[in-house]
Amino acid sequence: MKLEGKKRIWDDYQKEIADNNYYFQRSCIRQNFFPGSEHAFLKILKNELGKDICDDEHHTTCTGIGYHADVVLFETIMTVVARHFALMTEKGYENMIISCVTSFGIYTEILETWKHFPDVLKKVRQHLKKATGREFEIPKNIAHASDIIFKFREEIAARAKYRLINRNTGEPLKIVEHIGCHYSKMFPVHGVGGAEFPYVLQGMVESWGGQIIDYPERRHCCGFGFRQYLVKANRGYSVANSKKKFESMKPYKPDMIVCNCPGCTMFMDKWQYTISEMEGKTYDENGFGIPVLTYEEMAGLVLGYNPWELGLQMHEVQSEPLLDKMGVAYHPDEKYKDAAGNYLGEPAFPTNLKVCV
Amino acid sequence: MTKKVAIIGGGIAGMEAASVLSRMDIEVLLIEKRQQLGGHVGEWDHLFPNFRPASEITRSLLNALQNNNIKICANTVVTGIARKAGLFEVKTNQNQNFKVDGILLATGFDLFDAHKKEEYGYGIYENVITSADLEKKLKGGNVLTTASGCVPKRIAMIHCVGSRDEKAGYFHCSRVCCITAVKQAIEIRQKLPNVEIFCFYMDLRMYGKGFEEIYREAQEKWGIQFVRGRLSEAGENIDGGLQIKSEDTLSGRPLKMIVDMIVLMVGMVPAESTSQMAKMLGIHLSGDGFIAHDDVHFGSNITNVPGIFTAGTITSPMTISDTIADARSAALKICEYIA
Amino acid sequence: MKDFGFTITKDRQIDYDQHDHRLLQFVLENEPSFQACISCGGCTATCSAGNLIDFNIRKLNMLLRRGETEGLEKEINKCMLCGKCMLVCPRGINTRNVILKIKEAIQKFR
Amino acid sequence: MAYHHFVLPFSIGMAALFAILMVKFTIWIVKLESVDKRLIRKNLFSVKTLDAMGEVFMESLLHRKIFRKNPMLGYMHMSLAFGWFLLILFGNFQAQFYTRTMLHPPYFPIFFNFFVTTSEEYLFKASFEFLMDLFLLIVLTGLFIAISKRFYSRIVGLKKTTKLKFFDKLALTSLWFIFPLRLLAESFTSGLYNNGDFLTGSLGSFFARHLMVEKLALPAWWGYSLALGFFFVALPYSRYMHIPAEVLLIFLRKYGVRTRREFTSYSDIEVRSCSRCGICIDACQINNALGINNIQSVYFLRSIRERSVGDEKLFTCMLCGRCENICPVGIQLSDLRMTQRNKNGVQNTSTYDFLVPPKYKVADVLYFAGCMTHLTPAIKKSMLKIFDIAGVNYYFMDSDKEACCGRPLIQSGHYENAAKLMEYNKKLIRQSKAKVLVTSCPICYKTFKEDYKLNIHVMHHTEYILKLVEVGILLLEKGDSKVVYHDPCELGRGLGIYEEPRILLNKVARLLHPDEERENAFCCGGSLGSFNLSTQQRNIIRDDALAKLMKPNPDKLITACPLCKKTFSKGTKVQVLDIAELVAASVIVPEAKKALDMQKHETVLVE
Amino acid sequence: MGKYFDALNEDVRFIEGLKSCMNCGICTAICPAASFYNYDPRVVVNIVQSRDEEKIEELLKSETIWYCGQCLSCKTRCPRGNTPGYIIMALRTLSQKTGLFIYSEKGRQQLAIKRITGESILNIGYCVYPDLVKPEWHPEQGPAWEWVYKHREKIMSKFGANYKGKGPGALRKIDDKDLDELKEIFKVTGNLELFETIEEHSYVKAREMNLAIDETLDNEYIYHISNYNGNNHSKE
Repeated sequence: MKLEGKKRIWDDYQKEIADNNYYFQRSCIRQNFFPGSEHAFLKILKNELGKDICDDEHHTTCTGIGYHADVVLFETIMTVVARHFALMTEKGYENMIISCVTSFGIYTEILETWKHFPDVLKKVRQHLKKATGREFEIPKNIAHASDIIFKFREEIAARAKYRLINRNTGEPLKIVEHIGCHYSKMFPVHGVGGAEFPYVLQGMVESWGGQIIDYPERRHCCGFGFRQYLVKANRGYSVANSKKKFESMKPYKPDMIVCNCPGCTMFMDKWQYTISEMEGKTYDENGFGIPVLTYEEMAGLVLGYNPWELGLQMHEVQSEPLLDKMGVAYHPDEKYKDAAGNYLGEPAFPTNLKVCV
Repeated sequence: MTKKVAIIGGGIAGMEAASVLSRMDIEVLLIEKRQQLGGHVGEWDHLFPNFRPASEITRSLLNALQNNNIKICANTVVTGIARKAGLFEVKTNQNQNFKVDGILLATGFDLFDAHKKEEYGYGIYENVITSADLEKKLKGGNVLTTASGCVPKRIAMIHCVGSRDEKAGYFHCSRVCCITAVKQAIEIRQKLPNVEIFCFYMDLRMYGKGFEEIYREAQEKWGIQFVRGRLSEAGENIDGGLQIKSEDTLSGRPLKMIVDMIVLMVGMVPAESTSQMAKMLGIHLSGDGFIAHDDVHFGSNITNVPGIFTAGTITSPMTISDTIADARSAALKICEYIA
Repeated sequence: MKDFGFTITKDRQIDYDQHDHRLLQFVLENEPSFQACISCGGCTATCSAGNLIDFNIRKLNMLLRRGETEGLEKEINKCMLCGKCMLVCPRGINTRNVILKIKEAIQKFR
Repeated sequence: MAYHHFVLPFSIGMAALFAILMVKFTIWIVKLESVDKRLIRKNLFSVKTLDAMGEVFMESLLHRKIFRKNPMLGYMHMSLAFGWFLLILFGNFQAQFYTRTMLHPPYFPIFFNFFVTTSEEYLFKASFEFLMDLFLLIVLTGLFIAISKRFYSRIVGLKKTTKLKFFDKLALTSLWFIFPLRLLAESFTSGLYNNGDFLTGSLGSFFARHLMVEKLALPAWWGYSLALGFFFVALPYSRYMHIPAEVLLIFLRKYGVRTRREFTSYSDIEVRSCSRCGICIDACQINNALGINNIQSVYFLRSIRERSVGDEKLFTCMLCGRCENICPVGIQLSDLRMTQRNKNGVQNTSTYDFLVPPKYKVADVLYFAGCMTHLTPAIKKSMLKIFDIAGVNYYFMDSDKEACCGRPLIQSGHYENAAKLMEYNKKLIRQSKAKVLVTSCPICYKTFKEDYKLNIHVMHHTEYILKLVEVGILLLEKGDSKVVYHDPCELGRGLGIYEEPRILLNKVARLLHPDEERENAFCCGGSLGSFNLSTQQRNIIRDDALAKLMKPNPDKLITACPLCKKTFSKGTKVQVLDIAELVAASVIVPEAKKALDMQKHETVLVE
Repeated sequence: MGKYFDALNEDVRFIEGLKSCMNCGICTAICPAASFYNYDPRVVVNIVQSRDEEKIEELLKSETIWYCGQCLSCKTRCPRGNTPGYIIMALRTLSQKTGLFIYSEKGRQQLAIKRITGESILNIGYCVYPDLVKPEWHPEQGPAWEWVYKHREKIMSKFGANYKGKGPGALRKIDDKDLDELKEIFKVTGNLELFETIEEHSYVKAREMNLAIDETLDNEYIYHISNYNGNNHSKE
């Protein structure tokens, strides 16, 4: 592997990312499974970096999952997205940050479509006007939330309490990155580093001391497949795709997987549990599974945020081995307490996947 | 008075045109930007379809240049061309200033830059090389090895790299890559009889004399395997092997295999200098970025600017034999023009 | 095992490295003309069995080349050995012997 | 009683031979299929036995067939076999006349000249002595040719001679010694007692003058006896076993026993009956055109005996039947090969369950074009034109979706698979209620006729067209083109259809004759019988056959098989047509005739 | 031109997705669905570019179009600038609009998706919401999720979420006014009509299959389409 080769590609895919004043678009899946991540993101932007970011209560889902599961029409999702642009316009913002990779893909796709098919844009404006009376401006800049963390990765590194380094060996942690398909596969120019060697997560990992692993199935989809997961009968497809990735990354003995897409994070995590139940297989050496983190969780850990407030206990693959490697201080007994400090009891133990007791 | 022609580009097209024109008693200025004449062929080891050493071609072309009518200007780059009183005034970086009756553009092609096909990992994965790299290795006479110094067990030859590819920016077919792949595959098998070779192709364009025959020989005698499917991506595994994915379109199933080495059959693309030259001279380019023919059937050496002619791969990818024929026809067209 | 209501789907990608190529080797050794196949599909187009049922001998031969021999026996048994394919093959492949050898190889390496 | 120790080797050998033959014959007959045994029982006491005896005489002794093919070779075989036979026969007569009784030890006639040294008279003494010397001379001349052949086979016009094994060598050497030793023994004795005739007598007196014949005589008789003894013991284990085996074969064949699909006891007798004469090698185009000379029937049969049948011997053969046609022993070589293909063959597990119950149409005549004919649409079209002009009520049973007739599978040894296809076609044929089945492909024709056991009339289109012409339904116009007719293997040698095409062709064109035709016709090289031949090899065979066919310089090459047509047309610029095409192009359609014929059809076409 | 091809051409995604295919197979090579389903995006593109109405109708009725996982990896690679994934989306939309989706096992699943995701969007403004991820429907979510689900009222605020609360924040309750706007968009853009179409054809199919159906998620038909797997979709 020659790094110069990759750098040459990264140079070709420099993406313009706004500096400040963002309108924030939340993600259904991220809120649902990783609410701590969006919280950490806002905290980092506001508290660590002092940015102006609008967390608007009036936006809804972008309907992306429904769209990609084919029950929402293109016209409909375009109008929903247009409504979000209108909300942003009304709040006086021009830069949009999108938490979800599915949404990000849809936003870029829609903007591209409007560029090539002005009639479609005209019709969307009419639809929005008719349905809500709103009007909108096309944002000056849209970015995925991971783009923002990437942009400010050095600032975060400067404030880091921990680094992505194995405390015991002094070696960088071996980290597998997984980029959501819709981040840059559709429009390589809109993703940091392009589609083949995306740099968005690798940049963070490198800045924070870790080492990225490039394994053969790195580009393969996690297997979500929208309808392939939503309908129970189809889930075999979904898990099989993740399994393909695990098999391919296993020889490299990764310390963790980091994703920029909430869906991928969830699937890569849950499918490890499912596979361990179905086939008794785990993909690390000790039977704990490979922890799968969102980039916000990774950033949060680096900045020394409380792992239990980041929500790491919501994951199926437990992250204590990772925390130990990084040397992160944590209180095991706080793990299963609620916000008020009441102990809620522990989850059931998986059959094969080990968890820290 | 003897007529004078400037030939820009000292590859095989320029050389052949120069020798033909000189024999017709026309004075020729052969301008080459590099020290050596011979162009890309000078860097090649053996040629299809008969495995003839490339040096034979350049040598015999060079021998034909031993003529008083030919002046060779090596290390020379044309910096300006102006038209004055029916003549062309050619200025070079050597501060020369020539007056000529006609100009023959023979600046050839560039090889496609394989880095642009990011998914194949050229420049990233150590065992991904181009057909030109392979040719250099063959010319060097060393045993073909992987980056770690082992004899490869399985090699994939990837056709259409940079050709017929909107994403790479080139729609055209480079014509010579299919047959080059077959030639190189046979050469590898001759040197390494135990290596398995797979050619990943979309169409095998074996249109030339003897091409189909060596394709068949590659199958029957050398056991080279052909997979109809464009390579989608390559990824390096932990041992430095390359996992490649394509569809085996003839069985309608995706296919994955580990190979020790990938050879990218890089195509011919318009030379960078072509568009600059075209701009300077007001010559039209066709959509593919090569110089446009005046007429696709009759005007293959004629540009839209009177007095400026083309020979060889400046107008489209060509084989050596086609290039030489094209150069001869260009010489004839120039003669007709200046007579 | 816990019932999830689904199972992990099997990969249908041809994993060339996982396959057993003895069948192909046997056929190539015993009928070398098979090497010259260009998968033009002439055989399938003229095939008497293919005229009656979904039977793509070209594809089967291709799968054999890739070491995909699962289900090959059932498929190859559709052949009636009538020999039309041999007459149309532009590469002069001894197609009937290829079939015989495939059948033999299946028996041998079963 | 006359006795001397030297008779022991002969007597023991003789006894051993009879014992071994008894055992072998018994095993063969016991192992025969019960159907075959029934045939024997049924025909044993019939004229067929006499017939068989006649044939044994003609073939085993006189070697008529070899004579026809090659007089020199014929003479060689005849002189040895028939000459020896006469020696034995007349030797016995001589002994009987001398002893005046039937009871004498079996060695007595053989060594007659040793025992009978007096000039005692008996009936026809002089004649016997003359004849015995004459027969010995005949045998010796044959032996001379045989020995010469061994060293230089071209003398007898053979290009190849078969290779020998140990017992063969033993038997052969003994055989070579028998008659020279007899000559010496008799001559020496004659030298002593003057009891020989023109040959042994003259030689005897010559020897007596120059040699110590009294010391040489006894060793010579010992040698003669030993040679005989060795020969008899070696015989059952050598190629000479073909002599007794062939006799048995002739009887069984006369009784109607035939080679089956499976290798039976009869097949084994056939295999043992091969005299390794090597004539099959000369007939074989794979030898003649390609120079491949290790797969021919004689080697193939040997490989069966040695249980070493390999793919090459088995699957290269085109099953053209040229060797079978010429085999002096009359072995069913093609069928025998198929039995082995079956033995060595692959699984018979095809179900062909995609052959759904066929659509059918009730018609008088069924037309089955066959797979190959679908690749030569001109033949198909011509046949349909002929049917239409003749106003036949026919059903084109494989016009769209066709099942193969099954013969290619039979040829590859997949009998059970073939049976499934045949069952399908049979059902279709039965349901149509047709009375005639016409096929365009001789390959199909053969199998429909021989394997389907149909109770309707199966005809090749050649026969059918001729019939239409003969009854006047089809009127033909004679053209002036010069044509050569190529006999397709399966139609000619396969089913003996030689006359019909020639009669037809004489009606529409000028028929020229190549050197080899009818049963000697060449295979086109396209045969489905071979599985191993490469396209290049087939092309060589084709070109070789074409060169010979084209000698009379015809305008058109006519055949009656789509495969031959397809094969030949790729190799020549001369137009290659199926007979149906030529006929269809030569039909006259007088308008008035049409109506008139309508009634005729009912009676004639439907047979 | 035929009705299906014309209808497809009204979909901007189809226009964007189909340029001209040379059957190179680069899409199938990396297609996750081709890896696990009897699916070949190259063939799908080849069929639609043939403009063969009969074959397109067959596609619309087939299982094939429902296999794609919409990762759009195909878009990255295609050397002719096609996007099989977009073509699939257009085909799926058309299959639902024409009611042909009920002919296939996988197509019939659209009712379940409409009932779960589609209605969730309209009713609460989220595609996914913790209350909907019931452990009994989602055993693969594992014990940790079961724990979160059980304690969701108490635990979410620990992660900074505003579960079912007013104002901004994760998992907040979306204001009725905003939901009304969303519904209106669905109405104006024809999505409600699509929902009705899906419902109508599904009722017909349910009756044909003799399965009970009502407007809830708890009926024979929904259970069947969500769980039934004919096991003829991938390599056996």
